[in-house]
Amino acid sequence: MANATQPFRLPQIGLVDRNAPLTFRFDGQALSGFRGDTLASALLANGARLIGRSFKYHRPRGLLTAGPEEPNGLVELRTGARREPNTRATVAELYDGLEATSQNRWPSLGFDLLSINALFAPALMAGFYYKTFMWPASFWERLYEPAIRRAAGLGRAANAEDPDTYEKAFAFCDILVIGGGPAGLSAALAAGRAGARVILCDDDFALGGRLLSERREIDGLPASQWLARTIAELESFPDIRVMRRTTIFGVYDHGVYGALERVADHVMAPAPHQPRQRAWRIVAKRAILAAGAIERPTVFGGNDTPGVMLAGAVRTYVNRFGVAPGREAAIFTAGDDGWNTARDLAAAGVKIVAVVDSREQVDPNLRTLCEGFGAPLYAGASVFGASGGKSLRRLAIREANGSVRTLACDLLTVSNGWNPTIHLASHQGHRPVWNAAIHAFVAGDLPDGMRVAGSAAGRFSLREALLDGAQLGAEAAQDCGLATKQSAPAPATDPEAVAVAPVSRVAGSRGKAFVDYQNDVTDRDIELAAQEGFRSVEHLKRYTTLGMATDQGKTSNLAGLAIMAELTGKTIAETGVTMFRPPYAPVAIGALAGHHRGQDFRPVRLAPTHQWSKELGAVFVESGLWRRAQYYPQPGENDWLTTVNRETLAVRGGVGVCDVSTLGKIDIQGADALTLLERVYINNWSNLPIGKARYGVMLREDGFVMDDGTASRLGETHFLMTTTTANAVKIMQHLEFCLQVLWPTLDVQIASVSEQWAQMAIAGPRSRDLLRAVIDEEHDISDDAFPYLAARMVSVGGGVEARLFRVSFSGERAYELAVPAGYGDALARALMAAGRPFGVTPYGLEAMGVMRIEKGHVAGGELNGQTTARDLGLARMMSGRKDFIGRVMAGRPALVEPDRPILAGFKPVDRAQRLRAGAHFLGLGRSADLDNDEGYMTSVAYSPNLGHWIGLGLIKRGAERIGERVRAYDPVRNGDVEVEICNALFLDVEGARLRG
Amino acid sequence: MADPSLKTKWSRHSAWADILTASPSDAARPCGVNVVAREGLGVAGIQAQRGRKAALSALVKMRYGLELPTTPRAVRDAAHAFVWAGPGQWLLVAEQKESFAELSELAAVSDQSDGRAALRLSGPNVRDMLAKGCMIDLHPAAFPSGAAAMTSIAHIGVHLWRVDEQPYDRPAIFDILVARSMAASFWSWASASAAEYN
Amino acid sequence: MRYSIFTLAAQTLRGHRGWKPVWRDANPRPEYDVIIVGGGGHGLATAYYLASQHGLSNIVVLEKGHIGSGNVGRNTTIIRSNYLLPGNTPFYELSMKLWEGLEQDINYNAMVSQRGVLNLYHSDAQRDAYARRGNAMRLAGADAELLDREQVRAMLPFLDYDNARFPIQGGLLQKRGGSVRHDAVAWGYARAADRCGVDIVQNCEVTGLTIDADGIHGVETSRGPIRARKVALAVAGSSSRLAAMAGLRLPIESHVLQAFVSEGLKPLIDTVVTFGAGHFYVSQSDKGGLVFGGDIDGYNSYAQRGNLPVIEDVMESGMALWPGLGRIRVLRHWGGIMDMSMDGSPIIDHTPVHGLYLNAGWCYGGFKATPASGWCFAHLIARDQSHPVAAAYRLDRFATGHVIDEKGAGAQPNLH
Amino acid sequence: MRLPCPHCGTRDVQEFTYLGDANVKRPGADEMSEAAMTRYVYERDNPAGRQREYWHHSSGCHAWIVVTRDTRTHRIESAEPAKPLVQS
Ligand SMILES: Cc1cc2nc3c(=O)[nH]c(=O)nc-3n(C[C@H](O)[C@H](O)[C@H](O)COP(=O)(O)OP(=O)(O)OC[C@H]3O[C@@H](n4cnc5c(N)ncnc54)[C@H](O)[C@@H]3O)c2cc1C
Ligand SMILES: NC(=O)c1ccc[n+]([C@@H]2O[C@H](COP(=O)([O-])OP(=O)(O)OC[C@H]3O[C@@H](n4cnc5c(N)ncnc54)[C@H](O)[C@@H]3O)[C@@H](O)[C@H]2O)c1
Ligand SMILES: Cc1cc2nc3c(=O)[nH]c(=O)nc-3n(C[C@H](O)[C@H](O)[C@H](O)COP(=O)(O)O)c2cc1C
Ligand SMILES: [Zn+2]
Repeated sequence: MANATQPFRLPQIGLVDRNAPLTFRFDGQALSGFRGDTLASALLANGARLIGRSFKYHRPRGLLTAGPEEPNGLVELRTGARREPNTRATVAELYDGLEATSQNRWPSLGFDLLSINALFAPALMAGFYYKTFMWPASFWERLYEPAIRRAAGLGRAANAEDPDTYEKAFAFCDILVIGGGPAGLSAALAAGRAGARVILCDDDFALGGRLLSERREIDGLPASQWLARTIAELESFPDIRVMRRTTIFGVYDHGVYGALERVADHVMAPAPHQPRQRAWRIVAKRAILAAGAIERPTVFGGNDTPGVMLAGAVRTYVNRFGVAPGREAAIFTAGDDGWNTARDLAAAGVKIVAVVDSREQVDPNLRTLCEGFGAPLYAGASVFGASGGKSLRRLAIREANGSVRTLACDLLTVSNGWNPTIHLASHQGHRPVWNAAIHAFVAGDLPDGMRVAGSAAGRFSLREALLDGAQLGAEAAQDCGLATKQSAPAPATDPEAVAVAPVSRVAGSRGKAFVDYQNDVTDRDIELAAQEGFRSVEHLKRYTTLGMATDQGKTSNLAGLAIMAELTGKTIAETGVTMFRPPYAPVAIGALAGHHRGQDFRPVRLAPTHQWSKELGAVFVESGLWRRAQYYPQPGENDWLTTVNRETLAVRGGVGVCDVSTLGKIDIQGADALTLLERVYINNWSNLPIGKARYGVMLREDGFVMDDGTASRLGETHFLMTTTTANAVKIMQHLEFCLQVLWPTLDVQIASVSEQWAQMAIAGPRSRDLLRAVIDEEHDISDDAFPYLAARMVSVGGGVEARLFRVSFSGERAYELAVPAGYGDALARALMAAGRPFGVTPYGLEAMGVMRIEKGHVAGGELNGQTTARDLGLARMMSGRKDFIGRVMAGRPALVEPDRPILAGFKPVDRAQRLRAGAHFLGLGRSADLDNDEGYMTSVAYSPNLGHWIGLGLIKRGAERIGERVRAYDPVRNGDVEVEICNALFLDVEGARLRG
Repeated sequence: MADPSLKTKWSRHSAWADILTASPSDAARPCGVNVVAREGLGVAGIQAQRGRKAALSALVKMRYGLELPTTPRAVRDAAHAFVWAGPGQWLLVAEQKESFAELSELAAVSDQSDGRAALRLSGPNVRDMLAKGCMIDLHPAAFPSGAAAMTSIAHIGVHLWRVDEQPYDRPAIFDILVARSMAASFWSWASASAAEYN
Repeated sequence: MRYSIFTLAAQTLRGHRGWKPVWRDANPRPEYDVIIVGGGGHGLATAYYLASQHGLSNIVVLEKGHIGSGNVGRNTTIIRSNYLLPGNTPFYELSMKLWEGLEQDINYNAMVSQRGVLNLYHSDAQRDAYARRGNAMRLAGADAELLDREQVRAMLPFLDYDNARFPIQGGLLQKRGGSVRHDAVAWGYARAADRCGVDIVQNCEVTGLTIDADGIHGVETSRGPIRARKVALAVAGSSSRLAAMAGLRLPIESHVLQAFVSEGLKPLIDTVVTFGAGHFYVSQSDKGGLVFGGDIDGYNSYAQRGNLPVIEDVMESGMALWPGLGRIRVLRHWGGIMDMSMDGSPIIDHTPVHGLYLNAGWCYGGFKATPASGWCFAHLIARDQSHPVAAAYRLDRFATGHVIDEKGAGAQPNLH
Repeated sequence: MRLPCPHCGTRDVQEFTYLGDANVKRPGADEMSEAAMTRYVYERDNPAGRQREYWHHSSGCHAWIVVTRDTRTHRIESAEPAKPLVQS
């Protein structure tokens, strides 16, 4: 039967494409397979049986299953930056050039030094680490823990930037069908025929589910024909989307399903523009869970020896992939299904050496079948030991009468019944219920909109799968308001027997008997857990790590809790099952991030003058989502301070321009607009004339400062509010709350116009001269016509509408000029051109910050959500004549305590010393401890005008302590500077510059 | 009414300048997704004053011949579209910039012409492409011609509506507005999402 | 039986037949001196310290499920004392000191691992805010170091420094911070309390509080009434429900926080790192899984599970910080119900009901507080007086304005 | 989660911003006191079960809505505009 290069490939059988040979490497060795293989099937075809090493004892392991439930067959797939650790060989589709490496072994798979752990196994029982390694205390981090960490883990992550891209996508449907086996296909068909919008997802690259693995007939024809016909019909409906290689990984509230589509995992590298994977959020009115069933192993000594495999998986390898997992097979079964494996193996030419059926009573037909194999039947017997190290050689069998015999073979197929795949039904916290008839948990209460069909419902026959699918598909369509036609008669299937009398563990086993293969949890560990009081299933899980490995116990959980039930004398129903959580199968982090990484992590907001700033060589800084010009270095300036000093001096000495478009701007209109302002700001607005702006402060309802900014009265009932850049969105939402919820009867309309207007600050003694040159002549901007805090419509550039505000953050004569954003660039350029004679200088956020600190204006450092208006020296603004948000709570005792830190200015006593924001204030000569902490520095700047560093800060009773000296203590930067408390206004105390 | 600022010599910077530099498509092949930047539109936010919704509707009907939608829809003719923008709120999208002063009697009007960047998206794969970021169902049964929605795509707020009158199974055409400051990021998402179809 | 390498060796030779239950699965008696409601970390630690520090032993811990089934068993295990405000810093520093001697004290290896906690900053403003915090920590006797970008790069070269939307500028490092094996904290305290005679009763839900004009007299449970003149609530996410049984409304909302673990991997990252420009933090467990999380889902919830948008937000943040995560797979995600207080800080106080004590409001940061919380709560219960380091955690602080609002987010429990 | 916006239709929760309990009412001018404000600003029923709560459709129509939801199952009973239907 041999194929020269694939000695275990069976001729003729299976669905692999023999015309498409592929080559691949495992641990450096070149091997070959066919299109349609998984890595697992190709490895088996080549005779590879030892695939990996276990987590704790580094035991040699081979393949147990042929699906996503695989606990053993994990490899590192691909190389370099594309290396993916812990990839299940059983679901990795083979492609030409595939490279895989075994993991968790050193130096090699065949010879692993850490397998020495197995010698210590008697000590390394569940939870041993809680009982030791406590002495000496410091050795934990230095010695014990690093050793444990190195030994633990499984594969090695690439830890290099992932070269592939990912996408997210959203899909909507009436009915989501999860699983493309016979149940799912017939559900989709029934729903599709009723005209429903259907999405059918299957994890596998081929549709058909178990039908691909079985030799079955439907309507008297090979099932493959039914399959082909059904798929063709499904794909002919425009509103049915069939998604192969797509796993539903989670069920979320209100019909939202997470799905992972593996777009390019079956090729060497994705095509250009192709994502590697796509994470879908599928919204479905109804879902049909047709996810099939997972076969369960039996716990017996040496059951982890490579060559011991689940019976259904063996049929998959034989019938679907055309691979014989061994040459001499023994069958160990607790039910009828194991016999199917015997029959299919025999048909494929594999020698059956024995059938061990744990049931005393075996159907006479099966006995006859056994005779046909020429193999002995041991009924009422069990396998209690398997051995052979890296590959199965020998079995120990205990017969019904107690006598023991050994048997040589290289494959043992284990059949112990199936567990419905109900993980998704439990993702919303619904507990599965025990069904004694099938000795398995089935779904109990279901997520809204979900129904379960076929094997997933514990209805294991093909007939039931087809019936359930057709019925639930039609019902779901009806639930969506679609009429279903008289359904076609259910297809007839060949007879099948599914009786089973499961055996959780074989008593008196020889050698370690594994429950959880990957995490090396044995039946002894479960006994220890029970003995030490970890009897609840969740304690059992956490203490032994049962079910916590990459397979999440898909094959092992039931055996574990069955053993616990036996030990505690409870039923399995009483013992219960641990919580299933998403994802159903592990999902790559990159897929769930999609497009949003690197520069695309979050959108960037660019100011209307961005291009202009860029041309001027601006250094940009992130400020919220905005990218703002921080400063504009000129040739020869090689540190930021030089540049910022120049910009600051240029403004104070002449004129500078700065983009302030990022401020929030809210248009407020309506008969009650003024009332709104009165209620949200602490200060008075009623006397604000048209054409004027005013500074305002808002509190949160808890009495702390929320935001500040100016508002201008553009008309009787028309205002324009500005907010800080950081709070623009929040304030808009706040005002909407006020208008819709708190005071719904106010006649006020608000709209964000932040994006509409580009706004430039023009500051400095020459600012009016510069403005004169860009503002259209007809507008009078003389100080009489346009005094401090004037706000008016003007035009620029010969007819471009504009808004001019005489407001100042810098303390200089200053204006802000707004134009429609499309003209922002033109405005900036016009200002530069017109300002050449005045030496106009573009300045950025840093210089702006310097100037506002020189003037003691508060900003982000002070408006940190922990300060009151009083703390910031703004108490006088609080109107006593009206109610406003935050008024009452701002009067709470703690908010008016005299000892609260209050805003003050700070200068280094030694003027050469640098200040730093974040330093804490301590009394001179006081020790550095919390009791002496008096406040902290909120913002600092180097003032080129004063020639030294200055700071703003909050210090206990600040306003009363002008002239006092304290320490500005900054141990995290080794700073300890003596500073003098001063007025928080460093420049132009009278405000002469402001008014011209 | 003509845009009063048209007499200026200042040049108006398109929101898509430096962003929509070249067509992402390979001219030789038919495109799955076609993108056209919509320039020079007049866009205004309109909110009825308290108690004036009916009067506003009447005025719009008289002045523009269009019915103000009260559900998420866009009502359009060749020159104007009124797109629902929340309860009592609309966007007026004019093919050319013009004055909206007339509506100010009954509504708060805010010019948004420069604050929004507009694209028209079409092509056989336009829905596939939008599905990579759009969290609403754009299937013709759920989002028929004239449907409008405010939603977000790739963390960016968008206003979109269907402008075609195509039969059920034909590819649709969508108009989409995004905040001007985020146009570049939107394009980064859109071009990446369309790449496989072009 | 003491745990040590010697008993382990001896038991290995005896086939482990001699190990005793780690704690007794007690049945409730009709009356105790103190009833502690909640078998999470805080309740069990409180019981242990009441017994070991205050000489009380007629104590019961009532747990509605099995001990550790609440947040102590589902958190991301980070411990640190990097707090900003004077009401908090000394308390968390006490906790850190108690962690440092915990294993020897309770004779149980909870794997307290001081592998360092690094909070990254991405702007000057954030740097200064961290400096303020680091300095506050130093004033409180905690360790703190402010690192610049190159120092961070030397520690964690694989983060994204070159193409990041929000470039890393540096970080605040607390080397004594780290992680602790979550379940072991519950089990270790349970064992230690049990050895002092405390009854630990599982599957016993408190369904009512027996209160009259003189105060509390006991509790109603799913296993019958139990009397005591002191009842202490330590039920984390269920605080409002228990308080409601006493007619109290708390400044608390219950929200879900999700957590994630990846498949097991060989060692990748040694410290705990938090991303300051998005919602993401990560460390690696001893088993090799990356344990990570982000923000709360953001709405009241009593379901121990979350939803996709926040999951995606966490993954986006993770990828933005550490692009090498792309092919690493999430193995499992779950949620816990947190008692989010209105200022983000806890409450350890009397209630207006005589004899009823409250320990609540831990938000997503109460695991690290476990030892100090138990220590201070025991002090309060035993002496009827607040422990000095927990004196600020008063229930009336919202009325008086003495809020402890580390983030300056205001009265919005879902912003802390 | 998906929330049924009464204006826009059912949308992903990601489009909304949560505020919290909609049963708390800002005290009117006559009942305004620190104690009343403390109850309004800080104290919550925080029920395990049915709760009426404020959400803002911030990526959609910008309406504040009141959603009635079960906090144990997340099941939604109803959603209505927070703004009472005043004269339009
Ligand atoms: C995902 C997640 C990540 C976190 N990460 C961190 C972190 O990294 N660092 C950190 O410091 N903190 C973290 N936390 C917070 C921390 O876990 C909690 O603040 C802390 O565990 C709460 O204290 P506890 O251990 O006593 O609570 P729990 O363990 O929740 O204990 C409360 C117990 O009370 C029981 N109970 C409730 N009602 C009743 C009743 N009626 N009768 C009887 N018993 C009752 C519950 O069943 C529960 O066992 C995180 C939380 C979560 C959910
Ligand atoms: N003889 C027995 O004891 C026995 C036991 C069980 C099943 N069976 C046979 O199995 C078949 C059952 O049919 P069925 O349709 O119920 O199940 P199935 O196993 O044939 O199909 C289930 C499908 O669901 C897919 N799937 C599972 N989880 C998924 C997820 N999360 N996302 C996407 N896809 C997922 C799988 O890839 C598979 O293709 C019948 O042919 C039956 O005879 C027999
Ligand atoms: C720090 C930490 C590490 C974890 N590691 C794993 C793990 O490796 N495998 C696993 O299956 N679950 C792991 N879990 C998750 C638990 O299985 C479980 O989901 C969590 O404790 C919440 O419980 P629940 O899912 O039963 O509600 C871990 C949990 C925590 C808190
Ligand atoms: Zn809406």
